[in-house]
Order: sequence, then C-alpha cells, then structure tokens
Amino acid sequence: MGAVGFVVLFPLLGFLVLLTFGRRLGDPVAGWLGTLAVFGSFVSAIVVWLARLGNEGHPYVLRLFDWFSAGGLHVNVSFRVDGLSVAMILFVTGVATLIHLYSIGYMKGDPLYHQFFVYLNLFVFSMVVLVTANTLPLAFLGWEGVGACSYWLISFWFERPTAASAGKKAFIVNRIGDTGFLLGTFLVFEHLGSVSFSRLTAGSLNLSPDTATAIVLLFFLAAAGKSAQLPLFTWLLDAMEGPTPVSALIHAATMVTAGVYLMARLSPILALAHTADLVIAIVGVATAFVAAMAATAQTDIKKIVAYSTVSQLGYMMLGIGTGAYTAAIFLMITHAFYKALIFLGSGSVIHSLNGEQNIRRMGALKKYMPITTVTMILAWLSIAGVPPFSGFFSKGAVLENAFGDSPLLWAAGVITALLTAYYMGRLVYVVFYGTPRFEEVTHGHDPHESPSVMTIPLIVLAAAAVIGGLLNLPVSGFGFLGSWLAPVFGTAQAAYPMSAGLKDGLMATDAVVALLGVFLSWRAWGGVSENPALERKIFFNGWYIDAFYDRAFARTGTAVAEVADTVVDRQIVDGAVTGVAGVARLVGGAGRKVQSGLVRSYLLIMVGGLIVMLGYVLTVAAR
Amino acid sequence: MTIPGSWYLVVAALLFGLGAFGVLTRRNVIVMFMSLELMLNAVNLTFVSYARMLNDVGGQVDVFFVLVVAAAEVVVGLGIIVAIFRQRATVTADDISSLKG
Amino acid sequence: MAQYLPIVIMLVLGGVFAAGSFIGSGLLAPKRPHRAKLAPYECGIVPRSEPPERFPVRFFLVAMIFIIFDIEIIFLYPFAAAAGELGTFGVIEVAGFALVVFIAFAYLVANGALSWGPSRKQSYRVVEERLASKVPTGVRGE
Amino acid sequence: MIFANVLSQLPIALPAISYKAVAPELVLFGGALLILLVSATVGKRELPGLYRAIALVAALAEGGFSGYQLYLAQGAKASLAVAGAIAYDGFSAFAGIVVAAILLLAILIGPGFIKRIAGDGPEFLVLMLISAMGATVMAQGEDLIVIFIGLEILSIALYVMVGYRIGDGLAREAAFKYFILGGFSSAIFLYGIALVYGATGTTNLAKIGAFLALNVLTHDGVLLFGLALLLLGFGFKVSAVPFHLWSPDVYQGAPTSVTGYMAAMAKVGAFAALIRVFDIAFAGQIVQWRPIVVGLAILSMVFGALFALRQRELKKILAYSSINHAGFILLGVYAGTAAAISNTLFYLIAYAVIVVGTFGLVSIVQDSIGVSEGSCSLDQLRGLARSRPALATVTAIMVLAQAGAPFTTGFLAKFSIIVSVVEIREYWVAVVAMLSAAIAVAFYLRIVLAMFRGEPEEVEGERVLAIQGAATEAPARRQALAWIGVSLSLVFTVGFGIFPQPLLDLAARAHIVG
Repeated sequence: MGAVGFVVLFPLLGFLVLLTFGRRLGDPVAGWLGTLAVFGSFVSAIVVWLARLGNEGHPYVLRLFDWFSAGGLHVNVSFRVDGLSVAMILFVTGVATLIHLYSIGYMKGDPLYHQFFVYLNLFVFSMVVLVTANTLPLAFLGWEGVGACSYWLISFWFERPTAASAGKKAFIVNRIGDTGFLLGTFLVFEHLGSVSFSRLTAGSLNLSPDTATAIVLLFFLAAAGKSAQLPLFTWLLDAMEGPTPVSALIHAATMVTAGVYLMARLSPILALAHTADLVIAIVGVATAFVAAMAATAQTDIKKIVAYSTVSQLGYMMLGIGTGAYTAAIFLMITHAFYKALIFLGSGSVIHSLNGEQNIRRMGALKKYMPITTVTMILAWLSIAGVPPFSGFFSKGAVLENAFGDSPLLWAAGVITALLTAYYMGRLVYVVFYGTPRFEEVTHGHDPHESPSVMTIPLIVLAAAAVIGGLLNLPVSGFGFLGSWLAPVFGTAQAAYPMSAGLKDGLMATDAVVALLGVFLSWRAWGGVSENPALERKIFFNGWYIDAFYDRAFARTGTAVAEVADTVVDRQIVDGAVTGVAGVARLVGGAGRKVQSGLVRSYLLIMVGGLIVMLGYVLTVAAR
Repeated sequence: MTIPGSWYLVVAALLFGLGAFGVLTRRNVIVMFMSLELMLNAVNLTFVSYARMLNDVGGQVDVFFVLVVAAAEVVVGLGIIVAIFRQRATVTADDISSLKG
Repeated sequence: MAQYLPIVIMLVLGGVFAAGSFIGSGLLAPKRPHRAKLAPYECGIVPRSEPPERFPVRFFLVAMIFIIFDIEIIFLYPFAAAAGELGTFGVIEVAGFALVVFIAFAYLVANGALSWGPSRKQSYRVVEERLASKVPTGVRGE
Repeated sequence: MIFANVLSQLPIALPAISYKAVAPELVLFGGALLILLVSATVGKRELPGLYRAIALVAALAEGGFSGYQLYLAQGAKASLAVAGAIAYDGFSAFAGIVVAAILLLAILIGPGFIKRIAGDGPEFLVLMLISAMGATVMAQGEDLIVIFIGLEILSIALYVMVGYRIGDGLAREAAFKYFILGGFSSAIFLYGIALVYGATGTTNLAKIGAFLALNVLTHDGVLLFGLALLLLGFGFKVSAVPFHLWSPDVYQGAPTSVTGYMAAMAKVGAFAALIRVFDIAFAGQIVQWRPIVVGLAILSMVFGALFALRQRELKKILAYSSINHAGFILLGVYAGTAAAISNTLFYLIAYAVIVVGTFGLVSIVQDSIGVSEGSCSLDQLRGLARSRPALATVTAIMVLAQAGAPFTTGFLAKFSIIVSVVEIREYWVAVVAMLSAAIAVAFYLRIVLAMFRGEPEEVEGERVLAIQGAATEAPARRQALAWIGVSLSLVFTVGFGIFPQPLLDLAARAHIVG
C-alpha cells in the first residue's frame, strides 16, 4: 500500500519535468509526458486498491516525515489509505488520465501548450494530495493547490478579458471559503487537540453539538465555495472561460467535488451536528433545483453543462446533509464519468465548429460526428437517471436517503431529476438533431469527427457512464462501494429503516420521472427537426403536455432561469464580490491619499495615533 | 526657598511639548531639526529631575548617553540636510513630497 | 482622577505655553509692513520664489568633527573625577573607548576631512564633490 | 549635588564585564572598526574584496557566538552581565542568529548593487555591521537605556544607508523623511523611558519587573503613559499602523538592497526588544497594554493588506506587505505565551530571510530590466517570465512565500502565529488575521501575474538613466554574488518549509525563561 506514495509522486515528477524542460519538449511530447505521469499515478492507484482488497477494515497511513510541531500541535506529512481515499484517487487519476489524453488533441497548436500540461499535472498532484492527506493542514495544501491551478487554468487564455475576470472571481470566492477551512482547522485543533484524520473516527469524538455545528458550518463554507453551492456557485459558470478539458477535469469531475469529499471526510463531526446537516441538505437541494431551472434556458452549450454540474453538486450535498455519504460518493464517481463525458463531448463539438458554443448555431451534427453523438446520448441517459445507466443507481441512492430524512427534500430532488432529464435532452436534440445551422461558423466545410486521441476518452468514459452503476447495486451482495466505504463512515452514516416495498416504489418513481423527462424533451425538441419557429407552431397546435410544458418550463422556467441568472448571479453574488473589491479599492485609494508624501502630515497622523493611545490609557486602562 | 521637583518635570514637559509642536508646525527643516533636539533635551531634564527626586544616580548617567545619541543624530541629520540643500535651494519640508501615493 | 492631575496640567500647560508663545510673538512684535519693506530688494524685479540661502558646508564638517571630541569629553570628565577609584579597570575601559574614537578620527583624516584650509582648497573640493555626489555627509562624521 | 559628589559618596562597584555575553556585539563592531582602519591606512586605493571578507567573517563569527550562547543557554534563566544591563539567554542568542543570517545574505547581495551607485568604499559594509550591532544590543538589552542606545545605533546607521543614492532626489527625500520621523519617534520613545524611570525608579528591566511585582502602584498613570510612548517608538520601528507612514516612501526611495536589509534588521531588533520589555518586564501590566498592541496589530494587518491593493509600485507593495507582516508578528507579542514567543521568533527568522531574499531579487530584476533602484512598477515586470524565466520563477516563489504559501516557512510562520492566538482563545483576532492574509494574497498574486503575463514593455526613459548609472562592470558579474545570497534564502525558505522541525525546535528552545 506504500504505492500511494507513487500516486502522489508521479504527477509531481511530471510537473517538475515539464516545468523545467516543457518548452523544449514542445508539442506534442510535453502532452504525452504529462499524460504518462498521470497514467503512472492511475496504475499506482490500482496497485493500492488491489493491495487493499481483503483488508478494508483498517486504514493504512504512509508517514513520510514530521512536518512541524508547534506547541501541542503536531503535523506530519502522511497519506491515508482507506476506502474513501482509494475510491477518490482511483477515479481522480482515471478521469484525469483520459482528460490529459484528450487535451493532447484539443490543445494542439496553442502557443502555451506545455504550460497547459504543467498546470494540469500540478493540479492532479494537488488533488491527489488533497484526497489522500491524513492531516487537515496537508489537505489544505492540496486545497490551495487545486484552487491556484483552477485560477491559472480558468484565465489560461488571459488575452480574453472575460477569462481574466472569471479567474479573479473564482479566486475571490475560493479565498472566502479557505478562511472557513483554516478556521475550522483551528477549531478542530482547539477541541480535539489534533488535526489528524486518524483522530476523527465516528462515535469517539467528545464534542458538544454547538462546537460540532460551528466546525461543520465553517468547513461547509469552504466546501460551498469549492463545490459551487448556493450562493457561491456563480464562479463556476464564469469558469467555463477556460479551455474545455479544464472545465471537464476541474470544474466538473474532480476539483468541484473536493468540497463533497471534505464533508464526507469529516462525517464523524457531521454526525454530531444535526442543525448543520439540515443546512447542508437544504442548501444542496436548493442549489440543485435553481441550477437545473437555469439550465433549461441557456443557449451556450458549456453554460448548460455548467449549470448541470452545479445542480449535480447540489445533489451530492443533499446526500451529505442527509447522512448518505456512500450515496454522495457514489454519485460523485458516476457524475465524474458522465459529466466529464458531456464536457468532452461538448468540447469535441466546439472543436469541430471552430470554437462555436451557441447551440442555436449547431444542429444535425449526428451525421458528421457519430461517435460524439452516441457517447453524448449515453451520457444524457446516465445523468437523467434512466435505468440501468449509472445515474439511475447513484441518484436513486441519494433520493432514497433524502426521502428517509424528509419527504420534502425528496420531492424537491425528484422535480430536479425531471428537469435534469429534460434540459439534457434539449441539449442533445438541438445540437445533434434537427437542421444544420452552422454554415456561418464553418464557412461551407462540413464539421468533422474529432481525432482519435479525443474520441477514445469519450468511448472509455461512455462505457464507464453506462456501467458505473455496477459499483454499488442496490442488491445485497453487490453494494461494493457501500461495503468498501463502510469502515470509513461507520456509525456516522445515517440508516433509515425502510420497507423493501417502499424502496422499490422510490426506485420506480425515479425511473418514471427520468423517462418522463426524456419523453418531455423529445416532445418539446425532438419532434421538431426544422427550426425553433416550427416548434412553436406545434406547441400552439396543442398537445396538452406541450402546453403544460410551455407554461411550466419554457415560460416559467425561462423566468426562473432568468431570475437565477440575473438576480442571484449578477446582482447578489456579483454585487457582493464587486462590493468587496470596491471597498478594498476605496480603502486602497484612501491609503494613497494618506500617503501624501508630506512629512508634517505623517507626523500629525503619528501624533494622532499617540493621542488615541494616551486617551485610551487615561480613560480605560488606568482605572 | 526650595523648588519642588515636580516643577522641573512640568518645565520639562513644557519644553517637550514645545519641541513636538515645533516639529509639527515649522516648515523649515533646520528649525524642525532644532525642535527635535529640544525634545531630547527636555527628556534629559526629566531624567535629571527624576534622578534628583528619587535620589538615584542612574537617571543622571542616562543623560550622558542621551547626549551622545543626540550628537550622533545631529551629525547624520545635518549631513542629510546639507545634501538636500546642495541639490535644491529650498529648505521647506512641504516641498519634499515626490514620493507620495 | 486626582492622580492624573499633574499629567493633565502638564499637557494643558504645554499646549497653552506653546500656543501662547506663538500668539504672543504675533501680538507683541511691532508690525508696520508696507510693500517695499516686504520685498527682499527695494528695486528690480519682484522675485517669484525665495532666493537660495548661502550655506557654507565646511562649517558643518568642522562642527561634526568637533562633536566627536565633544562627546569624548562627556565621558572622559566623569572618568577623570573618579579615576582613582576606578583603577586599572577604568583605564582599560577608557582606553578602549578612546581607541574607537581614534579610529573614527583616523578614518576622517584619511578622507581629507581636516584639510579645509585655504591653501589646500584643491583637495577639499574633491571631498566636497564626493560628498555631494555619492556618499552622504553623515558617513564622514560618524 | 554635583555629579562628582555623588560619585564620591557612593562606593563604586566595578561591573564585571562578561565578554562572553557581549561577544556578538564585539565581533560586529570590531569588524566595522577593522574595515575602517584598513581603508584609512591604504589611502586612495579601495579593497572591496577584503572589506567584504572581513564583514563576512564578522557576520559568521557573530552567528557562531550566538549559536554557542544558544547552546549554553538552553532552558536556563537569562544570565545578566555588565552590571545587569545586558541579558544573554536563548532568546537573545536566537535573535543574534537571525541577525547573522540577515547580515550574511545582505553582504552577499548588497555591495554589488551599491557599487553601481557609490563605488567601492568601505562605508556601506561598516554601516551594515554597526547597524547589526545595534540590533543585537536591542535584543540583549536588559535596560531601557541600553535598548534605546541599540535602537539609535541601528537607526542612525540606517538613516545613512537609506540616503545612499544621495545623488537621487527620491533617495534624499527618503533619508530625510526617515530621519525626521525616526528622530521624532525616538524622542518620544525616550520620554517614555523617562516616565517609566520616574514611576519605577529604575530603567533596568529586571528591577522594573521586581518592583512592579512587589509594589502595587496607586498612581500608575505615569507608568502607563510611559508604556504608551514606548509603544509608539517600537511601533514606528516595526512600521505598525498608524506609525507606518514613513515606510512606503522610505522603502521606495532607499537602494533596494538597503530596503531589504532595513526591513529585516529593524524588525528583528525592535521586536526582540519589544518582547523583552512588554512580555517579560511589563507582563504584569498585560491587561493594560494588550488592547493597544492588538489594536496596532489589527490596523497593521488590515490596512497593510488593503493599501497595497491599489499600488502599482513594486517596492511600495512590498512595504505594505511588510506592514502586514508586522501586524502578524505583533499578534505573537500580543499572545505573549512562551509558545507564542517561540512562534514569533520563528516568524522573525522566516520573514527576515524571505524579505532580504525578495528585495535581493528585486535588485536583480531592476538591474536586469534596466530601471533605476528608486522605482519599479508592476508594468515594468511584464514579460519577465519570458525574458528571464529562472529569475521570474524564483521571485514568484519568494513572493508566494511572503503570502504564506504552504511548504514555505512563510506558511508555517503565519500558521503558528494564528495557532498562538487561537490558544489564548481570541477567535475574532484570528479571524481578522486570516481575512487580512486572504486579502494580502491578492496583491502578492498581482506581482506574480505581472511577471508571467504579457510582453516586456520598453521603458525608454528608464533605460537611459540605467545606462548612465551603470558601472563598467557587467551585470552578470555584479549579480553573481547576489544570486548566491538569493539562492541561500530560497533554499532556507523552501527547505525549512518542508522540514521545519529543526528550526521550530531551535525557536522553541529560545523562549525566555522567567
């Protein structure tokens, strides 16, 4: 199990080598080297996993060295191998390998080609450190590392002002979250006397509920920033300014799930903080719903997918908040498969249409890009939760636990599931079916299927998305992930007693809702192949379901989506971010005024400070 | 007639305040500089007065050190002021503010 | 509050005295200004800015050298007053002190700080230029 | 009562001079005198190599003596020497090691660039050694007057060093401001000493502590006034808001290598003395002075971070950054526990090495892109990563270390200080500190981004100036020694960032016992 060291080491080596020689290696050697490093990491992760088979019960800690100890605080650099971290490194390095491979083709010809892989490898390194760290400070190192890489990669095409400002926004939101992380760390240290995860085992913590709530809420602040929860999710949408592989790797599959991972890791504390759990669940389900609504009205393909990601992250948080950690992790893994697939598929489309992202200028791509089309459809069915695709099982598990906690949460989740199936269907129909509307962007050339370095990852991910459900079937004896993770979560995991009939009923509901969503999207967008105007006509010609749909989703949905977009995003969150920046700027400006350069005004301010101190001494201190 | 020790302290405080006031209000750097010296010497007076009141020789010895320090400060301060004089004709503190912002 | 009375009195008196002396000089000084009196020259063009004052630097240099010895005396005088009691220890300490001052003095002499007589104006100018262009005057006086 | 009479009345107790205790000061001062003597005897010729060698030997010897003292003093109470005016203990010895580290780096980095400005004269190294001696005197001072003398030895030498580019208007202005403001704060500091003397009857810290422990002052107004005045003096030296106003101007105007040296040395001396005076001698008055110190700390952290946001002048940004750091170190003083004092020492050595290295890099940058030492705006950094990738990378690492990036000493320094604050259960202070650090990261990243973004800009006017100022020596030769110094500080920062335990142990050993 010491192979976990290699999981960390390979991307670090890749990073260092590319940093030093990257420019000389150039395109495409640098890309292949970066991919190889991550693949090595993936192989090591598999070795770790195989080594663990059979003795899942005991966590293994690879202790490298003592980092520092100050006062009662001892921090060492050590990596933790248990069910959770192994599951994380497997899917992180696996997905990352595929995305590296894809990037070799996608980034071809970029002047900063090698730089891109430098960042990507550094990102994988940070992410692996984050999920394997055995102490909170080391996890914080990874946490900061993925944040910094995200910042660099979002503004990778910094010539675009939008990319630069998007990077800034991501940075500010994440820094707000980081403060929560550090404060939470200090509180943990204060009350448990240790910052090691080894100390955090369910049922053995001597924490008052208030303290636990405070700790959980602080960490949730961090997690909400990183995992794009309401109201901090807007940075993720702007983050789509980055290259598409980045969106796939960082802003869909891995980094944004770090918040979910963190909460799962802290499950022993969460189990003690019921108020905080409820907050997390409500925030999660609200995020899921709002984002799904917004996704129904977008025209930018990456924006749709981004909203979809936010929505799915909301589901994961719902799982965390209802104590269904296994379900949340399960959803996280399957989501990584199908969301990475959707992003890469979108990237494939964008790539072949010379960078066009507006779905209004796509259409009928099925003919030109068969592999992309098929894989995207599989991804759609997965995310929609159509049985037996992976999303059906993972989302079903979350919803089942939500029902156990509160039927209200479940109801909101189910409505969101309907929306999910619908907006992804809309995406697929508008982009791949209907009439070709891309003449403007392709100038007469036909779109082409992407090269095989790009399609192979699509196919692999599609396979994973389809069969991912096998990881944790709701059949006794086949809940691999559940038994794998059971030693980690232990008694922290909530158990809701439910009859088998109720469980089957819930599953059936999920399946019906998913199929209903697929059906709705087909009625709304699939029946039309000509143009949006015709589609309106059919609406008006009156299928009841279409009218209902028009009312409930196309109109109300647009309104809600617009509210979500303009009010929540632009006004509240942007306002807050701009406000903070504005205050900082104002004070900075005042600072420049104070710095008048005049000695006598400096003296006067110093004397002013002195008088305040003396006044304090006279009135308060000298009693 | 003996003068109470506290009177000396008051005089010293007055001198110190006057010196500080001078540094704050005068524009001529030489005068600012003189005011600074006044402040230091006011402290000397304080030390001596306290030494007398406490019947302790330490305060008087401290004065020597302060004198030395003041002298060293004079040397360096005048050096800097001379350098400023040589480059520009003004000795007004308010004109020396190109490092603002 | 009684214990703070001296401090408050000190502060108030300090302020009053400082302000009073400025006001007093403003009030008491005889002032009968007219334009010609205010002008620096009674004829010619009215200057727009203050004329540069003449500022003989060499006096500062001399003064700085003087200060070194002045300070040495401050310590030597108390030593002399108690030299008998301090004995060998005192002699050694004062010798060390004098040595330090002497090295500084030797450095000054070597850099031409004492060659300020009219007959050796040439070498003095070299020092002056060096002072002006490169190294602050304070270095020489330390 | 004439002085001589006083003397004749009292039997004179000859102080035992423990040369072991004052050895660090003696070697520094001896080195300075030796350099002066050599330069006085050789006449017109200058021997820069010899001067530098003497200075290096003096710095290493000082570090050696301090290390020996630390070895001797571990865990023991402070030994008093020279009639109780000088203390030597683990604390002062650690500060001595920090001083040696700063000196070592500064001697390697500075003179090459100073030569461009003022030639090969011995004065720069002499001033450096003398000011370092001032800092060690402050660290060892067990008497307020001794601390004052140390402060002045440090400051007066720094006034001169700041004005080293005396031909340049900005440098003259900086020296003048530093001098007037410094003189003013010194005078106030001194008045504080006089008031403390009046209240307690002594300036000796040990005796003050004993006096305050035995007597309950009914009239503590004078004492507290004195403390407030002392805090102004220290606050000025460490550039705590609102006594910080000199630092942006002076940092910019001074030669860059002097700026780094000054930022480090002044803080080490002042904080060492501040801890000894407030956390030890006036520990009984902690209730009264603590709110003032925490106020200064918070103002410094917050305004240091905020004011830097709109700056475009690199050296001014770094000045505000040092104000921000000063706020953090003040938090250690504020916490005041033994662990907090060790953490403060760790912060000091981490900060000192980082800041000297960073300004050394700024010197190299200014030299490479051909701007004068007085200015370097962020715009002029553009494209540095392309033209000088190694320089840009190292600079980025050092700047990020200042920001507190993990696996550098900067991270541990901030982290352990905040741990100290959390340990005394002042959570809101910890929150403010972390928020300020979060804001500060923004401007540090601006520096990094400026280097890694865009094409280099042609700055014609500055180029011309640089050519005029350039000595005949090639930049590569001038920079060679500076690179050694910068590399040392980089190795230290990253090395002890990854394996900090030896340094933490050393700092933990250095706390003041009783």
